[in-house]
Amino acid sequence: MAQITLVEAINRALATEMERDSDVVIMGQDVGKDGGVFRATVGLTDRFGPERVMDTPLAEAMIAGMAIGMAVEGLKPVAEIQFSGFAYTTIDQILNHAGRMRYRTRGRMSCPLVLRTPCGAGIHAPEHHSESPEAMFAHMPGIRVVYPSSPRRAYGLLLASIRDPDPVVFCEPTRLYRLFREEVEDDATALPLDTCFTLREGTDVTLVTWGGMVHETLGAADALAELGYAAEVIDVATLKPYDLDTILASVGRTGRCVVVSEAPRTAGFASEIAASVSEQGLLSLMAPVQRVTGYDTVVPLARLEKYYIPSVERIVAGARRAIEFS
Amino acid sequence: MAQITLVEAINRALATEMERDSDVVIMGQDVGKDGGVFRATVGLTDRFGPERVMDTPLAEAMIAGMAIGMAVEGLKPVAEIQFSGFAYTTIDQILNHAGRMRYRTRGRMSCPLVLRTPCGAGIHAPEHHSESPEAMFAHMPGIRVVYPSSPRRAYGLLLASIRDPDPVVFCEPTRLYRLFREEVEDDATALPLDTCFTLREGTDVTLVTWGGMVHETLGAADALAELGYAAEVIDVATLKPYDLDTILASVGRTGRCVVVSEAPRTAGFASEIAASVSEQGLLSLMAPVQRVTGYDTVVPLARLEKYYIPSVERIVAGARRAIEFS
Amino acid sequence: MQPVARFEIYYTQYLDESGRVTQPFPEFAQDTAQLIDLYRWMGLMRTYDAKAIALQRTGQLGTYAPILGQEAIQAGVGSAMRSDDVFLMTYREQGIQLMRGVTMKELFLYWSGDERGSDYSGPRGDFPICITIGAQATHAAGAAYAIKLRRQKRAVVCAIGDGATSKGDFYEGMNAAGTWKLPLVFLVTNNQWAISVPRGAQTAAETLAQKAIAAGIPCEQVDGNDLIAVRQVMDQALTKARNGEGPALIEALSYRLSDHTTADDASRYRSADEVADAWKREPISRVRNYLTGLGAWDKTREEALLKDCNERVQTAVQEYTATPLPKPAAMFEHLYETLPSALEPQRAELDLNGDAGGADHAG
Amino acid sequence: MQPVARFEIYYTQYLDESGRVTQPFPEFAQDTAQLIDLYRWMGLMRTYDAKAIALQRTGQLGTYAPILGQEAIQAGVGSAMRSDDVFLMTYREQGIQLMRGVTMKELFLYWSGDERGSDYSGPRGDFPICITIGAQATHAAGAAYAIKLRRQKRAVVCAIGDGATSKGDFYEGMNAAGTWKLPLVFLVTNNQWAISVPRGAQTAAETLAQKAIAAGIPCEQVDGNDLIAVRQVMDQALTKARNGEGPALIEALSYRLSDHTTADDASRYRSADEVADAWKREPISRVRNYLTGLGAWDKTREEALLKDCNERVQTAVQEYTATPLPKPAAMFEHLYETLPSALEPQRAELDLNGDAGGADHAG
Ligand SMILES: Cc1ncc(C[n+]2csc(CCOP(=O)(O)OP(=O)(O)O)c2C)c(N)n1
Ligand SMILES: Cc1ncc(C[n+]2csc(CCOP(=O)(O)OP(=O)(O)O)c2C)c(N)n1
Ligand SMILES: [Mg+2]
Ligand SMILES: [Mg+2]
Repeated sequence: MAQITLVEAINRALATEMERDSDVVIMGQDVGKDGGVFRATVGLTDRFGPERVMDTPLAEAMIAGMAIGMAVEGLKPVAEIQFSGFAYTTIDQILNHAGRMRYRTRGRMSCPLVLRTPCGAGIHAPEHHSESPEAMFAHMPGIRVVYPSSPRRAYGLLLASIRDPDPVVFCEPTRLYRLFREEVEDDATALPLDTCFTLREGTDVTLVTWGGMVHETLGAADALAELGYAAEVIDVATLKPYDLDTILASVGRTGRCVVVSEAPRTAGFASEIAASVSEQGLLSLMAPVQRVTGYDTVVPLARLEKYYIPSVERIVAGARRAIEFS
Repeated sequence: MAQITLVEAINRALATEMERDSDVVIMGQDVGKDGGVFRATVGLTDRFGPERVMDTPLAEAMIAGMAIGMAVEGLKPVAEIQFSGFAYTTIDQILNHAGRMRYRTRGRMSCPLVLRTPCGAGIHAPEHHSESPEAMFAHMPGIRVVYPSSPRRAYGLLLASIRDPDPVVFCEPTRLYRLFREEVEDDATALPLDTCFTLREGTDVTLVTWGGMVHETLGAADALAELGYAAEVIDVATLKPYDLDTILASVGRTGRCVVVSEAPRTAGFASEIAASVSEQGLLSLMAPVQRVTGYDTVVPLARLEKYYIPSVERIVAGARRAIEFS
Repeated sequence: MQPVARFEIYYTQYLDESGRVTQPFPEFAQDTAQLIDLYRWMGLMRTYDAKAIALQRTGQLGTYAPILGQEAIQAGVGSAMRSDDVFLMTYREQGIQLMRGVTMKELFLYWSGDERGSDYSGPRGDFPICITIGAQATHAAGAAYAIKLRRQKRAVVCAIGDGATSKGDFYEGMNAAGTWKLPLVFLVTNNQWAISVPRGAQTAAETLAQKAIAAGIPCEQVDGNDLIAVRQVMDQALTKARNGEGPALIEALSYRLSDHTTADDASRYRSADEVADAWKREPISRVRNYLTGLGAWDKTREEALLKDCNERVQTAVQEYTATPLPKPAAMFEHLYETLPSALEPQRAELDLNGDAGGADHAG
Repeated sequence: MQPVARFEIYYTQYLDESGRVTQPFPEFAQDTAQLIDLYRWMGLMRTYDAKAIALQRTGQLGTYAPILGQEAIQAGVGSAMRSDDVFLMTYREQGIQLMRGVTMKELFLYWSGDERGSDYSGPRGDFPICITIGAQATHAAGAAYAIKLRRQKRAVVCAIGDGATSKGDFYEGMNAAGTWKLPLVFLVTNNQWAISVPRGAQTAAETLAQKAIAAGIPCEQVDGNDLIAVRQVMDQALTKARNGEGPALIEALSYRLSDHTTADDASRYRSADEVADAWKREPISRVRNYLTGLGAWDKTREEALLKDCNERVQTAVQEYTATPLPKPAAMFEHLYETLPSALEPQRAELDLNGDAGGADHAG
């Protein structure tokens, strides 16, 4: 088994599924000869030809809209939006059309597309390259939102997303693309889309997070261990619809919960989880659910972005507020 | 003082501010001769001419983008998006540009625009005419989101929004446009944008809502009164940034809280308020915060929409869950 | 100086407004039986349309968008398309829908606010009505790409209005069609109005056809009130598209003789004179005049046609009104292929509150 | 058949790739001192550009987008604009920015990831760099509308790339410019590449200029490596715009001689031969050849120029590196005119955690 990075795992999943299913078509800006600005699609044009690995004109609404038309006609398009800051122009198509094709035709049509897009800050990129739009997508009916945080989960969840009969927005944590390697068996096995992943068990506090923040949250669990606290770490992985049961079960055991997200706080997905845990877990909660999130401001450019993304220390502080609450 | 409807109040506010400030310019589809599909801009072309009441080509991103350019150049554009289901194509402009002009130029530029758009279901309209996108806008840094629920508040809050030096998304409850009349003094007095409005005082439960749902929520308060429960009703009115203090103070007195919204539940603005109240009000809460919301599905077309929008009965049931919790 | 590029826009017409022949007919139009068949379709469209408005006015239908005046475009396009072609449409294409096999009952259901009206029993591959103006232009490009990838001899027709030509999606879809040489024909129904915005306020372009020059695809204008011209120009474009010769754009000039929808009052923004003038060019009478001139049509046949149309429409109305209302739980059906378990509590909540939700909200 | 509309695209060049005159010069270019001045600007651009890349390579700057090869466009446009005109730009217009009074220190700050680099000390009315491709086309229309409404004699220049011509915003902005006859000139820098996507894969349109036909606005092509042509064509378009004669679009043909940015490796997708060939047409040497031929330039002057440019760039580097880092709290400044009290707890939280946040996240 190969030790590969998250972005390599995505590349493998794409290649494996294209091999298995001739309806799978890749599309996006620079996904062809260039192999994608993050190299996620490298080698695919050579293997599958430019008809199935489409370098598109520079138009995101067109990419999303074409993917819809292709999906309805029976293909399984996997479209890349180069950065999630350029995905806002696809919202109209995803919300008003992709998520409604099946519904509005009473099942006559379906729309099995995947919209892949790199998300999150921390790579010293220009403006609009550090966005975390997952809550906006998770608010939309009829779609799934998936956000892996390790090479293995990226591989398995991307396969599941491509095979899913409904539209999936697949967020990829740019910060983790090459941060670490993991053994990934390229055996075409998908992971389930309806479950959280418990990455670490613990009895004192439940840390809930997803995407890039999983890394800092695991770091925070280490730091808490040094302070004598055992933190349970849950990677939500699929944000819409999400597996609240696993989170509630954990909070049932720990009585404390911290939700970590780098998106702006107001109306972010951390608020969704905090609201649901507070609503349904109130009897087990021994402290208010803490949100440790990005601030309600524009993600700063490179020089200040590190002060924006929740740090290990902020997560630890949030956990201590929960644990030491009385 | 005149008894006028909510949409008439909007019309008055527009006329009054155009009279006072020659930089105010109206723009949108059919806002000119036709007076707007809801008649919000009726009479304004005759009074102020087509240069200041611009009938635009059919292009929402253009409307938002032009409004940005106009605002940066010193005008105060008030743009209408005919229905909020067509406002999704403005998200890119509002989020990536309107909300950032001041920030990214370190105050060299500003972007004082207002984007008005009718929101909510219940008027038996075609697909995409029943959307509640407020949470998506409220997630964006650098903007304000305002959502009045009565003629008087529509008048005062629209004046405040136009005068505000930063971009405002102004949601208008279509269901309430003509539902009732109220005395509104056309005296150019704005209402504050940084405060909730407590519409009704009560000691047993706090009902928090905004926009069209204020109507059903007041109905629920009546129904609760018949059951012997005194409900406090809070109209959030400005959703971003919002006045959590007033809500917390109320919950501090009542110990129970229900948040009512017709948007889909997951990652909606009801989750934001529920999360914050649960987080900061835990010690006063005697029951979990209840969310009574639209379902996580597509708003049905006319024949079923009434089953989608939270009814008085559902709100009462939510309130009873909160009140009778133990 | 020599230009580096040069473009021309042509206009096609065979029958003028009084039904006079302005140039030799194409082959299909020399077959009078075919013309009569299309004339009948136009009659059915107009009868259906009037009934839909009547149903709306009597509270039996929701807001409705009439097709009055656009019957020649719709019969021309409907007859030029094959059943395995793909149609993407606006809310004002009911005539084409009928010809493609959508039933009148389905149309009435749709316009009553019932999703089942988009589960077409006929053209299973046609896209549902696109209400967000222009978005279907990119869907059309995607569908056409799939067809091309699979080497099928099918074409896609994307219908949009004059107002829609201002939307970015329209240009992005055209550009895709050009870039990949897709089997896709854009039909721009220029009915001169986008609600209250006249064609001249929509763009400074002299023609809407020329917008396709931006995408490097062939484009032309046609008299959209001339059934023969529309059918002929569309047929040629579709044949090319099916044969792998790439996309085209056709601007069909017509006039929206009705209000925008039943919720609109066009007298607020356009003069009665203009409308009366437009009636002179309306599409049905010129075919009737032509056929009558040939001796192929007369008053008796006209009356029989009207009677037949009325009966067919009446039957559809009965089928429609006899259809039971959908169940509230339908709003959780077909949302996903299988309802995710995370949504089950919400469906249960709906069941619990189904009746309670039964009251109208706006009073 | 007579066409109902007809269009032609013209191309302008004065100096060919070897510096030979291909047609009589416009007035400004007969003033050699002016040409020398512009030549100096191009030299400064190239020196600055090379230094920016060097700073990035040594970790002193973030990802940077070079302007190499586009100096003639930038000097031509920069000199045709007036200070009270408004400029809307992409990330690849540093030459125009310099000519408009943005300091090199500000440019370095911007490219280091510091918002203060957009607080231009010079052109206070120029829009900040627009990274989302194409969005500035609609901002430009809005700014031009404001100017027109106020009856000012100013014009707006909106610069975009060949890739950007595929975006809906571009067409929507052009359509607005045509509809309201706005004082707005679109400058399309066709440098043949949009990252790895060649011009030919971007659209089937024969020229990018013709895209403006869709909006009914005048359009033309110019040799973008010919300083004189760019300056002349731009000057004419701007004069018209300022005089209320409406918008225009100019496609300037050039070549991106560099990688897309310092994060790109263009050798992955284009051949060395193609780049070598493009170097033959690069814009600076042809002006030098022309001036040298006139006897107005020589090696000594060239060396003096280079020395001067290097010194100016070096001074700016020093100013840049001496600028203290922004404080974390800056992220709550200028978000709103006045920070809403609802956000104060977050600012307090930042203050509390300011240092803790100081560690890099991606390691
Ligand atoms: C994106 C979008 N914006 C606005 C509307 C509201 N609207 C419905 S129809 C219409 C006018 C469309 O005009 P045109 O394209 O000419 O089609 P026609 O109605 O004439 O058939 C408008 C503005 C919409 N449906 N979608
Ligand atoms: C809306 C949007 N999509 C994608 C990108 C990523 N991106 C940055 S530059 C670029 C290519 C732009 O090409 P062109 O317009 O020709 O300008 P050039 O880089 O050649 O100056 C792309 C795709 C972006 N910045 N914005
Ligand atoms: Mg029209
Ligand atoms: Mg380029």
